[in-house]
Amino acid sequence: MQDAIVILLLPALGSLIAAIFGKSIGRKATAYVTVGAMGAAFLWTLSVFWRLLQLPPAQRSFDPVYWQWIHAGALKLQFGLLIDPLSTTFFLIVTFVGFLIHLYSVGYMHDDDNFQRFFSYLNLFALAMLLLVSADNFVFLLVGWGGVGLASYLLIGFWHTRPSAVQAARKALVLNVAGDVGIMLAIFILVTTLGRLNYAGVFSHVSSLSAFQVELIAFLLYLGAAAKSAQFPLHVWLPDAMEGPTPVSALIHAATMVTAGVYLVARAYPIFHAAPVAAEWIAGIGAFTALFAATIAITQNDIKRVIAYSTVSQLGYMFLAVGIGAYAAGIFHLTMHAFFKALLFLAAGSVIHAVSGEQDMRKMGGLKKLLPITYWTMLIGAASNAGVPLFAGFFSKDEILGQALASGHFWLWLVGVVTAFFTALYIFRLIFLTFHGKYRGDGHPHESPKVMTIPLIVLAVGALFGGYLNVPGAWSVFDDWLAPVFARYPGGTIAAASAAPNWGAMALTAVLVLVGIYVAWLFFGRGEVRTELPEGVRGVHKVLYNKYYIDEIGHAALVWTTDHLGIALDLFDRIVMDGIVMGIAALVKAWGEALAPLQDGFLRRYGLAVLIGGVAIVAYLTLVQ
Amino acid sequence: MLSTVVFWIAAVLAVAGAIGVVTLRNPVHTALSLVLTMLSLGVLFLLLHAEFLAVVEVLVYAGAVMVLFLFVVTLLMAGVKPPREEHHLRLAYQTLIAGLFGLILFVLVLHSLVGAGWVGTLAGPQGGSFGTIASFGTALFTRYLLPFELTAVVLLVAVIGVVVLGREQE
Amino acid sequence: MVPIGYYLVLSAVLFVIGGVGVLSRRNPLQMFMAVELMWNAVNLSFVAFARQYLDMAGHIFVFLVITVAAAEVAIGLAIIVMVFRKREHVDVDDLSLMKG
Amino acid sequence: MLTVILIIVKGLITAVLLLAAFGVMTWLERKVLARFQFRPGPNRLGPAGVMQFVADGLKLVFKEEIIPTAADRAIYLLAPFISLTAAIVAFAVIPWGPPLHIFGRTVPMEIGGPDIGILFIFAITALGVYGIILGGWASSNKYSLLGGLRSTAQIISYELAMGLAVTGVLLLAGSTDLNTIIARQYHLWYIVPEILGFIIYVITMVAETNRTPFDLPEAENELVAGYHTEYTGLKWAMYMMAEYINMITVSGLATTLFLGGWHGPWLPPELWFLIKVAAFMYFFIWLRATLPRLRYDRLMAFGWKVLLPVALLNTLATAVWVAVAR
Repeated sequence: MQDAIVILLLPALGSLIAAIFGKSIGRKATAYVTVGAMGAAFLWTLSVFWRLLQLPPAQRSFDPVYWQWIHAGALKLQFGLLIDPLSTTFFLIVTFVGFLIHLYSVGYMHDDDNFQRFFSYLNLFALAMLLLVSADNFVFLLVGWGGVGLASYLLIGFWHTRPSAVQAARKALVLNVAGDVGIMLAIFILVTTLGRLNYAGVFSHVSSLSAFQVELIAFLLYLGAAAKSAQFPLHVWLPDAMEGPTPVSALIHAATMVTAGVYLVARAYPIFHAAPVAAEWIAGIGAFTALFAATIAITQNDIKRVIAYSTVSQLGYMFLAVGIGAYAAGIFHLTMHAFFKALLFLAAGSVIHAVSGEQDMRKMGGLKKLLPITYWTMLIGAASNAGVPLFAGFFSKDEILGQALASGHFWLWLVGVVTAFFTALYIFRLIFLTFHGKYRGDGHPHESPKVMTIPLIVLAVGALFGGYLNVPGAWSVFDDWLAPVFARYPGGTIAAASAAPNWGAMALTAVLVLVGIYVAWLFFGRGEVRTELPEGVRGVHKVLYNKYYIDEIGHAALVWTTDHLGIALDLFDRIVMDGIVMGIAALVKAWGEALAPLQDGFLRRYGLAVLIGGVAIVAYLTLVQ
Repeated sequence: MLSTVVFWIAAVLAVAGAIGVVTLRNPVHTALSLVLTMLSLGVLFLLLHAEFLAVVEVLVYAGAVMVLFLFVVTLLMAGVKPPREEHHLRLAYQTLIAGLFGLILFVLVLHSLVGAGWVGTLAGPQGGSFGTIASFGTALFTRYLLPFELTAVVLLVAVIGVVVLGREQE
Repeated sequence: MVPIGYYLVLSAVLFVIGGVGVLSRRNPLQMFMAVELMWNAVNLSFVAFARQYLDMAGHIFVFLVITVAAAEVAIGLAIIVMVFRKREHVDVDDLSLMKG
Repeated sequence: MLTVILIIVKGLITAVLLLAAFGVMTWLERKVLARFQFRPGPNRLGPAGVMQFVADGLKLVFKEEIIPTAADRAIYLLAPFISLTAAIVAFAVIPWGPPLHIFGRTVPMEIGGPDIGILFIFAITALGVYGIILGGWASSNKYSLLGGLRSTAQIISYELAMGLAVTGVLLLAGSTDLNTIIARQYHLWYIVPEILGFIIYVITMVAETNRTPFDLPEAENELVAGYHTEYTGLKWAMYMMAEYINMITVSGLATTLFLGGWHGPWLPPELWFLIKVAAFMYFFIWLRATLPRLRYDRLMAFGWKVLLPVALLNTLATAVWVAVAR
């Protein structure tokens, strides 16, 4: 498994080539190099995957070390990759979905002036994500973590001449870095307490930490995870990230970036298992985020924003899963989500592409006939997202809900079920508004080129059939594949999807989903945009449309607090701090003035000082010693 | 016998030259007395079987470095004014203190030399190739090749530095 | 034969004289020459030790010292020439930019 | 003790011979120069005026000794001595014949003759510069000073190229001992493999002795007589002696390094040495009669930008050749 590094080197090389030689080798060659790098990385991942499958489950873990990086006293730090089912799953997702998105981007970004720069960033993004999920220690996890943040910053602000894009990029970076600080602090604590940072060392010594330390580390790690994975209230950057080109949104939402938080919690499960408070907190916030974002999504008119809030909502499900210890279910949902969310985004991109950049759903409609491939694939994605029975999302979501119920988290389960209803409502609202009824825009929509539609079809296949890896009551291929990862340390035992499904709860969810679709059909099925809202709903709508005023509340709270804190601190600074500083300065100055005559500028006097010092040293050496 | 005589002559000349360096007023005279010291040292090097170094001392130090000094001195001293007198008074005690500490230093070194039994030690018989150009070259180009190469870099830097410093400011 | 210690004592004498010279001269050129005298004194002790231990390392060291001294003189003289171009006096005590 | 006496005796003999050679050279130069210019030259005293140099010497001895008032007396008097001494001492290590066998002892023809012979010559000639720069400075005359500085710069500059030109020979011979170098040339003179080094050496040797076309320090139309403008009588004669003895020394060195030293068929080795050196001396005079003087900046540029790089290349090429041949 020593060769797994190649999977990282390929996009690294692609990114460098695109960045350095992109302009000289031209668009076509750049596209071949970068897309080819991702494709090759995917093939290599397949080979790694295949070789892992050949081994008995218990041996499917490798930790090749490439070089010793820091060796300072007790602290030894090395660069190594952890190749096991979990990281391989992420490799597969990142390289496969990433490859499709790269391919799609060739068509989508075809006319952009900075084509080469874009692909350089894309490969960089993939590299950072791959490093994040494969590092065998927390430091290189952080390197990948920061790299993902950097790449997302570059990509969200790709159209850097648009002020809104720059704003969004900055927002994403600031929130991401706030999360990075959390991980950094967690690393500091790990270094001071355990003196080691590689996963194997940390996870096998969790028991030597005090309960408080573990909770603290877990919360700090979760801070990073929540920032990266857009958990309430740090979710605000994700919808704004729509400012980047659509393939970027797909990449951020589906394959990379936002899933990093889920990965971290799953990877560090021994820590979270030992920190029950943090774990409950994660699950609670996850459930809340799921419902919260789903309700916002119902009112949004921007097609990409709806999907963006959908992502936030789905991430809520995943955190709910990993919070209650259903790691495999969380990762399973993450994988399925990667398929249908990439599909939804790329399809949305295809729609936007078709209506020449329009993103407002009120100005779409009736595109079913004009964009048949996009319509059908997006419909599959929507059904999968909504959790329509027998689609991928159904299996994965129900596994989470089932395990929530089974583990006694009734309220979390209830929130999840209610969210499922809203999910169906908003996603089919999107479908009906976009594709049904009459075309309300004034352009000439056309189907996208093959390079864009083929990824859609491939992803649709995944969104349609991916769920059959885990069929409740029958088999659980996916969970079994991950099982060895969570068997290595205490606390990771997972209930397989095939074990004792709760058919009643499942049926309830399915019915709610279908009701949600029906409601969506009632309100939006005719493809008409309602401008007049019923009296009672209007206020709620306004709150929802404005995303619960989170941005405004955050802004106001932060600004007011900052202002008044500033005034208080200013006074404190002027009186206390300045007093101390000035006092020290005055002291130094007085001291300096007292000694200044020594520095009289006479070179010879300095030389004399040297001579006297030298004589003193010689005297010490000859007489004392 | 002969070597003892030569040593004493060279040593006295070297010290005389050194005193000249410290006391003579005219920089040209200072330079010449330094040359005298160097030539005496060259002779002492010969006594110590460092023939190559003796030649290098004369060739590089006396022949090149000191000529450079003379060059600058004769070129520059024509147009400059003598030191200001008011400074002379301000640092008059400097020489005294320096001399005192120099004396202390010398006594300390002498003390340690005597203590270590150096003063009476006669050098052992000269072994084989010691001091010949061949052995010098062998040592320089094998074991001490890296320092030698580094001095080449130092010289290069010095050349560049001098060119930069010596350029006429516009 | 003269004992090696005599060379070392001579070296010390020259070194001290050179050191005092550096501190008592006011013409930068003469200070510089006194520094050269100190170099030479050290060289002598190196050669004397090399003779005592029959080790060529001492000779190599002197050779490197001479080389570096040559480089140092070139740079130093260039600096002095620069200074002289700007000032009419030749007194290091006038060069008081290092004043604290 | 016998060694010391032998050295002193040989030194005296060498010095006397060199001074005599100087006398003959002055006469010869005037005579040959005159023939180049289609005039008889000195022809009053002795056959073909050969006693002219004796008369000149007498004249110089009886000239009034003038010391400029502003001169630095001690250094003014010391400078010509330095020049002359350096010139004579430098010649000391050149072997002008195979070792003699007298009274059962082997007596080398050169004085001293340590294995650093050639470096010794360079060291001593480097000291000869002092005579020039000090003489120029001590005269308190700006023409003298400029002449002295020019000469110093010129000699130091060309010394580098000269040293590098000689390095090729040292590499081929694998020794710094002049006797060994001569012995190695028994079959093949080094002028053949080292022709480039020889050419460079000849050019630099003219420059080192301040002879035409490189006699800028004494460029009378701009610097009067250069560094010895203020010198008269015997002191001036010393400078002249130093110049001619230096010519003999560099010629002798050229003979030793490139022309096989005293090797030669039929004639006695000492005579061969004399013939070869005489050829170089004639060459010096020939140059003086033929070539105009260079401009000073061109002289320096030629030394640094042409001779030095070429000499470096020659050394490099020889080093590679030696390394490969072994």
